Amino acid sequence: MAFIAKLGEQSYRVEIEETGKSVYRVSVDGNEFVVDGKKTGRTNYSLIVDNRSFEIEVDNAEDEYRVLVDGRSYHVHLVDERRVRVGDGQSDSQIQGRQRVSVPMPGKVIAVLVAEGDVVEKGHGLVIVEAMKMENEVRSPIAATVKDIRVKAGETVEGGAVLVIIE
Amino acid sequence: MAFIAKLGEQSYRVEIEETGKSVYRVSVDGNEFVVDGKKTGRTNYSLIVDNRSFEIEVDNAEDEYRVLVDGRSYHVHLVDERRVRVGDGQSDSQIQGRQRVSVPMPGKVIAVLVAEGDVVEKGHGLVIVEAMKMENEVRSPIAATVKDIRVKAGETVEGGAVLVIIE
Amino acid sequence: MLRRILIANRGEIAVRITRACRELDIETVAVYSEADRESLHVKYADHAYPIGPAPSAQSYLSIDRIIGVAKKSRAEAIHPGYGFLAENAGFAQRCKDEGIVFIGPSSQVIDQMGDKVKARQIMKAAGVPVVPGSDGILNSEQEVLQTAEAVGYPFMLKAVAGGGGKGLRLVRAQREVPSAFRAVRSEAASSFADPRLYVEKFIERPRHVEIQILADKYGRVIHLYDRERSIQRRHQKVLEESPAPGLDDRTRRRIGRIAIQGTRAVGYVGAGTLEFLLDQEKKFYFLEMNTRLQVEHAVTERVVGIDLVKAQIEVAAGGYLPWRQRHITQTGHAIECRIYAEDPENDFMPYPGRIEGLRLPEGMGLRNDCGVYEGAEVPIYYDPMIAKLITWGENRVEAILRMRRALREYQVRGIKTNIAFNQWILRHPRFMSGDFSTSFIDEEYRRISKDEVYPHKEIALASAAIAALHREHERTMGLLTKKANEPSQWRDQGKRDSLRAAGPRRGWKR
Amino acid sequence: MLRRILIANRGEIAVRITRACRELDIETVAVYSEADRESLHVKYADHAYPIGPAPSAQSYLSIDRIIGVAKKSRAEAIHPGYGFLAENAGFAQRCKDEGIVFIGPSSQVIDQMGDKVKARQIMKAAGVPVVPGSDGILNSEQEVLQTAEAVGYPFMLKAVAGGGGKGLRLVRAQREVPSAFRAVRSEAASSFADPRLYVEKFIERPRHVEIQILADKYGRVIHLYDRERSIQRRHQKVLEESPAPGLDDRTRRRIGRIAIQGTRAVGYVGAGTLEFLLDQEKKFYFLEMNTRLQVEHAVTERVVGIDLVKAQIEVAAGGYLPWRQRHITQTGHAIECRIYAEDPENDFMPYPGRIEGLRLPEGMGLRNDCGVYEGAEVPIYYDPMIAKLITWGENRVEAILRMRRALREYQVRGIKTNIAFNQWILRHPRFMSGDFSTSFIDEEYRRISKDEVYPHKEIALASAAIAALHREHERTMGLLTKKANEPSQWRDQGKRDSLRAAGPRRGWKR
Repeated sequence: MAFIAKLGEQSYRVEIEETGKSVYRVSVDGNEFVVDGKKTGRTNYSLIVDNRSFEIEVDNAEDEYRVLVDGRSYHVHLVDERRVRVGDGQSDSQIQGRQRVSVPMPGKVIAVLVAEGDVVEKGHGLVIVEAMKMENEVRSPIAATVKDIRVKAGETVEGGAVLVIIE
Repeated sequence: MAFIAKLGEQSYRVEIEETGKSVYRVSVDGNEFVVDGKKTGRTNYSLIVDNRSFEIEVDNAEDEYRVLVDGRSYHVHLVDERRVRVGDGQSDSQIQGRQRVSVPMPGKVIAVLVAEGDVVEKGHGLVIVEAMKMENEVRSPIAATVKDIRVKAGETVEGGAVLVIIE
Repeated sequence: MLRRILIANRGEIAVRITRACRELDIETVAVYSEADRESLHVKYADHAYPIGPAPSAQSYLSIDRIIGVAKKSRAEAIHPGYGFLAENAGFAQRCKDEGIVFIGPSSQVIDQMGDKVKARQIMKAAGVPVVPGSDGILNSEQEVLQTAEAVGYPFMLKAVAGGGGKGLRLVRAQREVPSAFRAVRSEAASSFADPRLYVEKFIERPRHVEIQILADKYGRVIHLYDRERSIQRRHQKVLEESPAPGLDDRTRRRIGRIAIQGTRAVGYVGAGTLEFLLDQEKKFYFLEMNTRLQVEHAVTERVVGIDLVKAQIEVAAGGYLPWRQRHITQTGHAIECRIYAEDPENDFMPYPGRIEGLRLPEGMGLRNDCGVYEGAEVPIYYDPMIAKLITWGENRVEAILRMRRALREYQVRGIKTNIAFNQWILRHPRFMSGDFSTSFIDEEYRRISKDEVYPHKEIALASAAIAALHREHERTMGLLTKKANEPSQWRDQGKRDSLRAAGPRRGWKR
Repeated sequence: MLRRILIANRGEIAVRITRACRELDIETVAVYSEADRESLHVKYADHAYPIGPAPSAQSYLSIDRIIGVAKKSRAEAIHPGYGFLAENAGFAQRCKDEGIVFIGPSSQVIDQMGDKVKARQIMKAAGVPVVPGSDGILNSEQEVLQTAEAVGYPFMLKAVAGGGGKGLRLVRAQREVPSAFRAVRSEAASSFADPRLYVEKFIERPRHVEIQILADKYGRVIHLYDRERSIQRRHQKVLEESPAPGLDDRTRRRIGRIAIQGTRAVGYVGAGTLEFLLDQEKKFYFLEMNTRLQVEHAVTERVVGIDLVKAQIEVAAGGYLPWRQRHITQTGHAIECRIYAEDPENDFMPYPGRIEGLRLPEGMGLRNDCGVYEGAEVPIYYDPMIAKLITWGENRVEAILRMRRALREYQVRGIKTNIAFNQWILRHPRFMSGDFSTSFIDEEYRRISKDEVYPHKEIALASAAIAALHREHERTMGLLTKKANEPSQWRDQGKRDSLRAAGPRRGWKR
């Protein structure tokens, strides 16, 4: 089977074939190696590659795989090559559009740091919310214009409530 | 719902009704109490009864429940009362018949302690098998007569191999 | 001895107190808010009582409800843990009035030490050095300016009732006084309903050292040596150790003696902590006294070998402290890392949710004080600290290397944590050499780089592909075996569904 | 320092050594038999090599294969753990010949101490008291009878190569000599291929005390005090502690000094243990020396604060021992319980199988050395010990109460264990008071009563009914939601199936 994988900014072609009981021949962009990969838990694997031993956790949702190797997290997007060929390359497009910025937990708005119409960079602070005993700065996920501010300082917000809309 | 439960030598009639979200009215032989019983894992429950807190593990296979309460194991046989009424009371009968005595792991027979035709009590030693670095005495599960001895001292046996047949 | 204790707290500290009680054959009474019915501290306790809705103000902070449960459950004593009502003088007084033993000092002492200005005055009178500053309360900009003349710039303008990094401003020059005065005064009024202010000299790059105290009702006071908790982020503590790397032995002995002096002056009973700032000339200044167990008490327990919770209980029950100062020695070195449900890649935003997987590290020299379990929900209402990990070593280097090893074994899935951030601290050369101050993280930490470094790129890609293959294979197998064993499959599936239904399932993509 | 070490072992001890190496920044090489591909020690190691079929003789005992892997993996040293090749002089010699560091003493020392008669002679010559008995090997019934005259009845007739409770008989009177001679001689010949015998006086109700030794290559020898492991069952150790309750301080110091004397006489290098019998008059007699790490080394580590595995590695690498005897003190008390996969209700029969659920106890004063994980298979081929639990307390009582608390938290599902049996020991008044000998279990233990005592009968019945209700409910729900989300359900189901397919699923009904 062949997959197109995305890790960070880079894309890779990953071919895999089970050649024996949980033994795999894997090739990454043509670079071939053999993996002895045992499933040792619901999301846990023991991999031995060239006698190097790795304990891996793989969480999976849809085409996204979060792989934990040696304390480091690898976020891999993996799709069947056949699916890519018929066109599946639009997944990144939404991130540029209109976005609702929210917080997952209820809290109290301490300060609003922007005004409607402001142009903000990616990572620019929008609102400070106190929740779980801490003050948290909610930042802009993208470079955008502030379209609508839905809260003001002193207000209490529910978990998931929209704070700001940016575009 | 009503069950007939067996615990040890004793039988009980257990009635149960869910009166709220994971709150149950339970009656054991007419003795009623309310259980706040949350499922907190695949086999783990948190029970609060009259403000007493219990952490419980329940393993279940068929009608058998192995309940762990405060480090102590309770083996409960539980059947729907309706099923009992149509007759389900023969489960104990087999244990008196012909039995094959075996060990679960491979090992080496150190000694055979009985001869064919011997009459043995429940718990009487039959064979000594060395396995997992230890000598283990295999005892008779019932009072019976030794019908057939399938191994002899010095022999190596596979896991699950029949050692003795008693009746 | 006490036979039944109510624990007016939740999370890891409630579990930790339950364990101590169990080892003393004392029954425990847990209280829980609606958000905590399935929390670990409820499962571990002998008795459990609901005390109201999820917000703390209506549950863990509700004095009436907690006293009500204490009476109903016939608990003879209440252990407040830390946070919530632990430093609430009114609660301590109420316990006393109701004939319930409060495991902590008297309400008078809590009151005095809670008022930063009064605490300064008492300590100063007892010969404990305090940070130079105002002798009393300052009521106007004018008074602040006058005090500033004597103390010198820069200084800190602070609210008397302040705490947790709130109600204070650094003032570097005279022209900053008016705006700072207005800001702190209004913060103090709105956050603490107490507009009183005072001034303290600003110590440059200080280290934060504290002394653990134990005192019984009969006048015996001992100290259990020092801890350092200079590694903090926005006044949130991250990592603590004992002994304090910032102290030499002479200063260590002096600060211990002086802490006992201060404790006696207050008439303290129980376990408490005196916090000091240590400046770059190794001069130390009293900062405040915490009249309760600290989060980081475990590092002291490990190096001196005394169970502080048991000591608290014994003192509260009227027992004599069995130790004299000469019995107390520090052996080796202990470090504590706090494990927070938070996202270090997103400005340390709290990250509540369901813990899908949990594996604690084990082996020599480790202690896990963990308040959650696999399948537990980290509620959105409370502190995001879910666990503490303490390592011990023959010396500081071994304790650090052991902590690194342990953090490598630590796995929390379903939520994000600061485990990698802790590793970053432990690998930092300045931390290794002990050369740091409270501003260490601000100075050194740039957000954990998103320039992705992928030392095991091939392994990760292969793992994802194997998992994908498994998924594919299982889907096929499932469809094939479907008919054969339908009921039992559905049974197991249903079990899992109901488990998930108990709380919102949180994906890792946010 | 060494950069890569091969660990020629499995289970908890292999994991424990891996952790020590990781804290020293040394890479580890695991070896595994076909039954151990998915074992914890393989997952934790940096490198892993298969060494053959499941039976030990073809894998963990195969010197050629292990040396082969060491060379292939470019390991500079081999740690043998305990058991398997740990006391195999031929293996130690082979390592030396191949230029690989063997982490343990020289083959000569292993050889000498493995021969019980030679060991007795060396120790006797060094002024170490040995159990009165024959001076050399006895070749006939006649010689046994003559020695018996001198030693007196009762005595033990033992095989020179004996061990593990095999090849020995108690002889109470002269008329028992002929049959005992025949029996031991034939056992010795068949089990050890070495028919040589010797005689030792039988000590009535002895206690079993041992001294931990550390020695470097430069003549420094220190002892790390004593352990007691009198609690044993059919020569299988169950529970160990340090300090030994059977020793008073005077005897403790004397036995320590004498152990160092013995160690020097042998020219020992590394970590080793001298075992002694203590009679009821507190006289002690050398029994044997174990030229390796003991299972129970962790109790010593806890009370003296030294990592013995790291010390072994440093000595093997040619390092100097950094401690002098006066630096070594015992602080508090440590107890170890071994957790076996066995069925105490069925004569302690080993109970291999899949571990369906595992929860380790946590909190202050605990150490888990665990060789398995949830989902792991306990293979049928090896020792049934799956984990060790060590508790520490300020004193023996605290250590015992903490162990009781910890065992209450310990949960292993899918297989049976001796956890309840350990609780029985810890609750026994004779154990509590320290009044016991090696025959404690034989004297006191009647199989854990099957007369069912059900303190929480109602709770258990209610739990079973709730579980049954859940099952019923889920079956219904499953059928209803079936159509809606078929693929994802089958996917998860398949995952679980494939997990189970990896090994035979063992029900708890046997």
